[in-house]
Amino acid sequence: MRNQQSTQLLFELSRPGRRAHRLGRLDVPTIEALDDFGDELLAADPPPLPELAEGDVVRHFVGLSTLNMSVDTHFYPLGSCTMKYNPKRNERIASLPGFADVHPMQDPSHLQGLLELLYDLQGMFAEISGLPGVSLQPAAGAHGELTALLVAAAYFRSIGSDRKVVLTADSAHGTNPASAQMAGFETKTVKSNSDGLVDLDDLAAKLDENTAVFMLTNPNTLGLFDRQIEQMNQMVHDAGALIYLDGANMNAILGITRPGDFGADLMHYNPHKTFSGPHGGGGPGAGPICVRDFLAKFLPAPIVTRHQTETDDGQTKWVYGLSEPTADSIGRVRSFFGNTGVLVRAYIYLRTYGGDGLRRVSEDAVLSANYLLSKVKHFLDVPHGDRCMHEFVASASRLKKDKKMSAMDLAKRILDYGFHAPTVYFPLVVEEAVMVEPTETESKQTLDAFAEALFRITDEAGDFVHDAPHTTRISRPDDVGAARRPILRWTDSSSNDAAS
Amino acid sequence: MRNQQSTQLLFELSRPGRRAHRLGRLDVPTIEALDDFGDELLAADPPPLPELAEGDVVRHFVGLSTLNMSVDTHFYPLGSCTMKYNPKRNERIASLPGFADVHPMQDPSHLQGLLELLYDLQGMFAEISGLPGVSLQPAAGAHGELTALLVAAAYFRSIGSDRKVVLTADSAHGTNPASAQMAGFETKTVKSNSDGLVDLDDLAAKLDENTAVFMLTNPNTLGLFDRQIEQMNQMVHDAGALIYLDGANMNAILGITRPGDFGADLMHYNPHKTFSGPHGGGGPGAGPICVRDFLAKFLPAPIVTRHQTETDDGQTKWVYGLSEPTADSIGRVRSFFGNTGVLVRAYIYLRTYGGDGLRRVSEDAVLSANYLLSKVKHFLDVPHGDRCMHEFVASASRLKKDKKMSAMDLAKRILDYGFHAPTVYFPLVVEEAVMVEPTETESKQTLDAFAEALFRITDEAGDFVHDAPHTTRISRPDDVGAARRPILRWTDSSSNDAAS
Amino acid sequence: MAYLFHTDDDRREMLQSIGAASIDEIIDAQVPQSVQFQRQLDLPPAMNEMELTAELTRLAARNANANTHVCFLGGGAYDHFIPAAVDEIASRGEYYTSYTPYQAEVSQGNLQVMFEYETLVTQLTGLGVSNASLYDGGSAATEAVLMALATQRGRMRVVTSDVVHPQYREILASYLRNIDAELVVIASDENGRSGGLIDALDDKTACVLIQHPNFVGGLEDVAAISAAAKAVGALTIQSFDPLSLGRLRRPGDMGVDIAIAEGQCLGNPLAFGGPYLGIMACRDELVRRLPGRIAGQTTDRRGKRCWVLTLQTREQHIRRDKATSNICSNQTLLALRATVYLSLLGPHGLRETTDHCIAKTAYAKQTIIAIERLEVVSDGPSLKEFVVRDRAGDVADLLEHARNHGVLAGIDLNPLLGRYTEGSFTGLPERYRDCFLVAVTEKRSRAEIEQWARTLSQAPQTAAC
Amino acid sequence: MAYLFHTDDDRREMLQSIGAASIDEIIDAQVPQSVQFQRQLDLPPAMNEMELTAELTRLAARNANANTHVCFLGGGAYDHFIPAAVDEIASRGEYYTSYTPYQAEVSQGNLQVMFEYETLVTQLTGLGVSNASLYDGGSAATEAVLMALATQRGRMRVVTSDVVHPQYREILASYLRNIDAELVVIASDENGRSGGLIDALDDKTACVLIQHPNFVGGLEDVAAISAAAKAVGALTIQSFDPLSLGRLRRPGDMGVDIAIAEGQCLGNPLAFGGPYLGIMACRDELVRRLPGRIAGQTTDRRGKRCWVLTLQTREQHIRRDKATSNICSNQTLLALRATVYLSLLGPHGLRETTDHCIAKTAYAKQTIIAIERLEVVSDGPSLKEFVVRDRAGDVADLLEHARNHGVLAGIDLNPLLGRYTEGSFTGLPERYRDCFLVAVTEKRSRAEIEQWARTLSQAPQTAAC
Ligand SMILES: Cc1ncc(COP(=O)(O)O)c(C=O)c1O
Ligand SMILES: Cc1ncc(COP(=O)(O)O)c(C=O)c1O
Repeated sequence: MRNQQSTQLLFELSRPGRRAHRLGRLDVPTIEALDDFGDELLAADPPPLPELAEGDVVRHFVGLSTLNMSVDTHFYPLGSCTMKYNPKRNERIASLPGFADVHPMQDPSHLQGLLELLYDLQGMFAEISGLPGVSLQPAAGAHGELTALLVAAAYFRSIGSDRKVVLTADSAHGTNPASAQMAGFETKTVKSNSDGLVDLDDLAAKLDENTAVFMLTNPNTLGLFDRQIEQMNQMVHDAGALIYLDGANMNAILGITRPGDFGADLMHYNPHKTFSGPHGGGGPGAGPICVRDFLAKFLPAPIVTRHQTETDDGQTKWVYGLSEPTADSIGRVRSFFGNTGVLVRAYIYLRTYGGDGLRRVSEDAVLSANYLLSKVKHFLDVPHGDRCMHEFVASASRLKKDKKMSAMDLAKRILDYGFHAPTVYFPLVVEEAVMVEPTETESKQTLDAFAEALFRITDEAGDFVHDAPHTTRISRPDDVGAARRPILRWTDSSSNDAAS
Repeated sequence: MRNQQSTQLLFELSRPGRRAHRLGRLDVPTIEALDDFGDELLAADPPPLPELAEGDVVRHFVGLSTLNMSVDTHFYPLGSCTMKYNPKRNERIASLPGFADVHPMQDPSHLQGLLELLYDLQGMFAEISGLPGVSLQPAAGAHGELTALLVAAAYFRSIGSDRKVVLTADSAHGTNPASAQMAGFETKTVKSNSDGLVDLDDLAAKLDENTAVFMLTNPNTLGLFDRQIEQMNQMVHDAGALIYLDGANMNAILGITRPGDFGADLMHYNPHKTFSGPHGGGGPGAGPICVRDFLAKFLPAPIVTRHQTETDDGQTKWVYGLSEPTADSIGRVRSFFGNTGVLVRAYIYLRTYGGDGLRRVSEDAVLSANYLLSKVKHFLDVPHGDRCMHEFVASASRLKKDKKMSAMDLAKRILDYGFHAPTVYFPLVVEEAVMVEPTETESKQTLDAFAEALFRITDEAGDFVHDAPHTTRISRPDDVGAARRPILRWTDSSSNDAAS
Repeated sequence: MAYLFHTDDDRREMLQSIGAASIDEIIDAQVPQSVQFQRQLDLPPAMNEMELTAELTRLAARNANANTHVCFLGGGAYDHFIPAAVDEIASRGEYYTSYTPYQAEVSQGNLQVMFEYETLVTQLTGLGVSNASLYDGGSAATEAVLMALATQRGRMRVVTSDVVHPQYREILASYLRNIDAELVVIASDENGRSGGLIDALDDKTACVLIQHPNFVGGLEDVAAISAAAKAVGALTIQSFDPLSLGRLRRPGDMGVDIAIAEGQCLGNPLAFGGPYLGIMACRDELVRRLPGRIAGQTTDRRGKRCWVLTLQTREQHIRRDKATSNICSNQTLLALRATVYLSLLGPHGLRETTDHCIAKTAYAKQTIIAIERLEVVSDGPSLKEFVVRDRAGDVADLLEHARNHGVLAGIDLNPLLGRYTEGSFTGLPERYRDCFLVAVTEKRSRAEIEQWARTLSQAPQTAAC
Repeated sequence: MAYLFHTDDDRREMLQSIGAASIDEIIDAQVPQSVQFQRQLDLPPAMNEMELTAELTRLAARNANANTHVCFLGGGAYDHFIPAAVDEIASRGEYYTSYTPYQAEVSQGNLQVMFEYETLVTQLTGLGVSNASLYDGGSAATEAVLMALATQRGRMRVVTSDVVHPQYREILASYLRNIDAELVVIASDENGRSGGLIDALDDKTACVLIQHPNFVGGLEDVAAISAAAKAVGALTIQSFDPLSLGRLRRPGDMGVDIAIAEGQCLGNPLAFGGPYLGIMACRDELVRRLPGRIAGQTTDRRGKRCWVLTLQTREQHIRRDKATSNICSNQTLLALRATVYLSLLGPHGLRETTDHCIAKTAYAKQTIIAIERLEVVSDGPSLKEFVVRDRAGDVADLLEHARNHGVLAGIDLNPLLGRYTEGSFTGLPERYRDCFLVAVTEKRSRAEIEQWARTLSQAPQTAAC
């Protein structure tokens, strides 16, 4: 029943002269403005965009959407990504004109509602992290990492130090070393021990007077809370370095423990994960950062501020504003204020749960992960014990040896059962890693069905699974070919091999 | 890749204690209001509705939606239903609070924008039909038929006539005789001739002093404009009866010919068809009616009115209001004003095209139907010639004889090709009828692909087609069983045979 | 042009395939010149999306509404809260741009929703079977009466009361005018209750139509009325408020045979009166006379559970003039919204909603006790509606004052007094002169209720008390 | 509670399966007591959807916006019209609740859209390859510079001009501070053009970064600058306005190597600065240094055409500290919106849009010619932005007056004068003292432009001319 035309490209649907959006007649007197431009500025023809009717466009994109799995349609236990339910009220409220149609250069005097919201959000982020300095500017987690590292660099510069090394864990996300490099640091990797935690000996060996920042993910990407946290805290700070917390896994610890309390000096949140901002098919996210007091002056501007004034009738009220960069500020990391739309959604989410509720989010996320772990461990190895925080990492390496069934095969086959796949081959410290994060917004029925499906797959014939998925429109695309002979845009000729 | 849980019923997903919407704490002082009610009024428990989380609900209904074909996803040439593109601007604009959040009992003084719109819409409907009296009240086409027949009855009563018979065509939609019966009339059927038009001899035979109304569909349900219109007009009016036009096929004749000009005394529109109001999975529609001047006083109230006043600064302006029922009015046919939301969409549609554009709508609709007819006639019989208006009716009866391939089989098999089926077995005057209405909002590419698919099916093996569809989740449900042992609601036991 | 697809090249190629020189040639061959329209339709000129959006935004801005004003209007349509998930689901193209599930295989989404909707309605009402929707509450009331007349052949009397929604009675009068039936409207008692209609029942009575809570907010003794109706062999039809059922007994549990309701309150926008949702449920035995579509469960050729439209021999497309009703297009999208809404509420959310209506209504009554000009007419408890008398006899001015201060304070009952339609009494009794009807939903905050009371108390008085 | 699923029964059963007595037991086993948080988070109390909607509607109502006010603000973010189809498509859950297409088989929708987006960007820019999006225009400019530095090893100078967007330069300065590179900001000429930077080019120059049309609305001689850059072996980076390309020549056709843009104007809401869309395209040869995700075409195991993420060895999850950028989550949903928007416009809609901007901007300039207090600073033609000087030297008051009369009349340039970031000039030249920047999009009606002029002309003057 699939509409066959829906996988044609826009360019293939195009027909010269077909139109959708039009403006037509101008309502201002025509001034011969174009004449002033001079030929060297002007193109003879507009760009060769496709020509379509509105009905073409709508059917095309609606049709394409149905080729995606998504949280709204499927269980999506993609480890490290916290694919929780995206509340519909967030979408409705964030699209009110008073939020969605505000120009970034408007004057604060006429933005008091939005600025109050953002000010309060800064406060909530500080409270949840235990770190008082907040910048809402970064556009995603990785951008938050970079921003925080620029802050750390500015700090060390301010105290006359030229520490140049950032330590990252071998289980860390790729953005950690990449951000460090972009911020001008050298990176060194700290190993994990057999428990999946930071190898303290290795950490000790690599910490020295050149170490600027130790980037820690806690709970780490294995879903384990590093119980050596106090020792690490001591070691790193004794070495004069700072601790950065990659907050991608905050969904495990809301109200249970705070980064600022366990030693982090800087951190980022991923509101698109923890605070239910939708993932948008790859983004947008946001990457607000929190830092200790002494680092706050290095944050990028603007920050939302407030002061009290007296109204005409003698009452006091708060007036909200935007700060100018301080002399110490690192400057900007992006244009305008930040990913406001994502932040408004985070605010709505936080107001929906309140402080008590937020802890229950983490409790249920941890409960669901442990429950799934308790089922999965009966048929898949879980190398790091049978307790976890909000996610766990199983390994398909025995399955691979016994039945030639890899983590990739498992991932592809589970799609046939109507579930999105877990993250596979990450973190790198586990062979044939299968990283499962159920989140707190899935039912026990769903978790049971997923475990059951995984179990059944481990019982299926290796060859059959190796050819999976069997129920999707396409199966096992040729990645190697794609990279070797890249076709990165449509041209008349690229469409000739359109065998769909 | 289908989510298996999505076809479970809400009731099967339910889990005691699970919650979505909550209100929680009251913000008014608790008055022991419940105590006053008395036990005989109160139920011990609330109704046994299912208990679900918000995430359950969203995934359930999003998942179910993907089991539907729709205009947004598929070519939908369902004859007689005018499944044209539903403009997205209609949806956006109609949901502005100034339209969507207006209470029906509000005072006209604070509704001048909406009333202006509705007044202008009355005028546009009058202009398009050539009939000046307009009521926007009826909720759908059938409701419009009924309302107009009540108007006709009131008219005849007012002139002391007790004509009791309504004539309907044998090719007419089922709502025509059903409406006549509901309005208290007897019905008689007028035959079609071999050209698919009204058999004038039969009409003459059935017209008499007892005939109140002749209900005509023109273009008729075969997609043919009845070129005998002037004779019929003469005959019916000479007999002292009125002509009712079933306006379901107005998409063929906008700006080309007007019902009021070719003899109709009363008619309804189906704005959900002709004027792009979406069909909503079965509704809502609207059924505004237009009548000749002398019938206007019988229309239901309220009608939107206007009068001129002078403003403080000496300018004149229009003030809009709602009429009280006249003494002659038939009263109401529904509560409140009408299906305003649908009417607002029709207004937007009409403003989008303007008078010139509307004629082009019909021209393209007629062109597309004739084009498809020119292709289809090569492999399917089209009993009524090779010209049509906005739709045509082919017959699968030869195919049925030759290959045991019925209209139903064709319809089921075309689903596999990614197209919605045409209307089948209607109108009743064509054996194995296949009624195709492409509308003006489909591309030539789509029409070609559809014709090609139909052609291929006629070449396929009969048995294979008889088992179609093959690519849908379910195929050929047991209609007979459903009617014989009706299961009309879920109960614990009805779900036991849930073999999905 | 707007949504058209064909380019001039397309048109040329298509005409060629057809074998016609022009589109006019095709039309001329069918539509006699004599009836062809000779000028261009006189409509406002075409407008692009940008201009039209601006223009309609301007028109929309001129309408007071439940967003710009605090809304205390009811009378059959209510400003209840609509969760965002309802809008999001109902705005999916697969729902709103599809049509009646004529091809079950590609309509299982709509069909399953219809089946779920029907089940929810039976759970709400305590009756055995529901249809898939009718146009609205008002026409559903009439359809119920027609259904009762059809099942009770030989009985012609329809008994109702003067505190049943005036518009519902107007519709009934319009429809019944042309068929053999007698509409009897009995007077309610001074407390706005309809117990008196028991005395009007006889063996010619086909049915009684009552509303509970009724138009003026009164609570009827439904069980007693239905028992009396049953005793004379008549059917009982109740118009109910779906959101009252978090607390009130269900129609089916009180002996009602056919229950109808306006389903707007279940997640549907006010939209100046429509599209709304006609809910109808009945006892199992009456199903063959039920109007409208019904979805039922069955199995497909491989034995899979699935859903189809069923019992279609009741319907116009099969039975034509013998059908139970003429309805074809119905209100499916609104029924979808109601289904989503009820799924979100569940039993506990429904109970909370009813309770909040009750509590806030009680509070609203209390806030005006001290206002000398006003008097709460309704005695006894209220679900969410009650009547207030303006002792100054100046309801229109009072409400106008409120409107100008951001409050839609109530519905003026004066215009509804003493009306007749086609010979039947379709008005309200004289008792409600100088009164207005107030509705307080769960959505009204304490501050809004107090604003309402304050605004009413501050209205200038033109006439004397 | 809110979105949680587990009932107490669920929790009990799950704990049993786990073999733990309580959730605390599970947590205590992992998180040392000493770092556990001992109190409840001090956040505002939980609110239900109804209350929250009311509360946030209140906050939203306190913000002037392009709906309540007529908006003439630009400076990199513009109030262009967004067709309804864009919103409808982007609000489908399958798009906005999915994530990066790690599993290509269940992400073909997103992947095909990415491929289409990339193709549209190459069609717009005349360059060979586009990535799938970056955060925004500002950070994209810096990424382009980093990319140029990486491909031009040994060259450390980055040359730009003082009429490139001040914020873009601020970002550049922040990023470059910690790496070996020198940022040279040359002064524009009195007409606000950057031809002078040609003289600053040398064989240490890695790239030039220009903006055309530039921040003050000036039109640069891109071809001359890129030719000069090429002559010394430097790359040319142009920040362009996508909606200028209905008329202006494409970057790729003027010798530009890397083109970046803020894609907000392509169907994305203003949203107080984000989320926005960083567009980046480059010549084919530079693709291996391109930051961000790229979708490419391939075939599946049955030979069907399909799409995958490709050239991933550029990226952080493969290359870690050797990656071309650290970007992971990007702006896919905004790229989707841009794709839909451009599909709706097509070449002719794009040309119309540019032409309407040009014509309305010219008209706006004309409407203030007669206002003595004001002077149009920008000479020559304007695309959609120009600078106005307030001869009264009171820009802040003038704009405040307009704001209070429903018009967002322009951006005050005074605060942007003479700023430095990390030692680099990131401000505007002194020439723009007492000036404001005005943007006129196709969405501004004649009446609105006249309202703008009228409002400016009626502002009370505090200081003397
Ligand atoms: C552990 C970890 N760190 C950092 C990131 C980067 O966050 P973002 O994608 O928001 O840039 C991710 C996201 O995938 C992550 O999982
Ligand atoms: C010819 C014809 N007449 C009348 C109707 C009834 O219209 P509605 O479904 O709006 O009641 C239809 C609709 O299907 C129709 O096709």
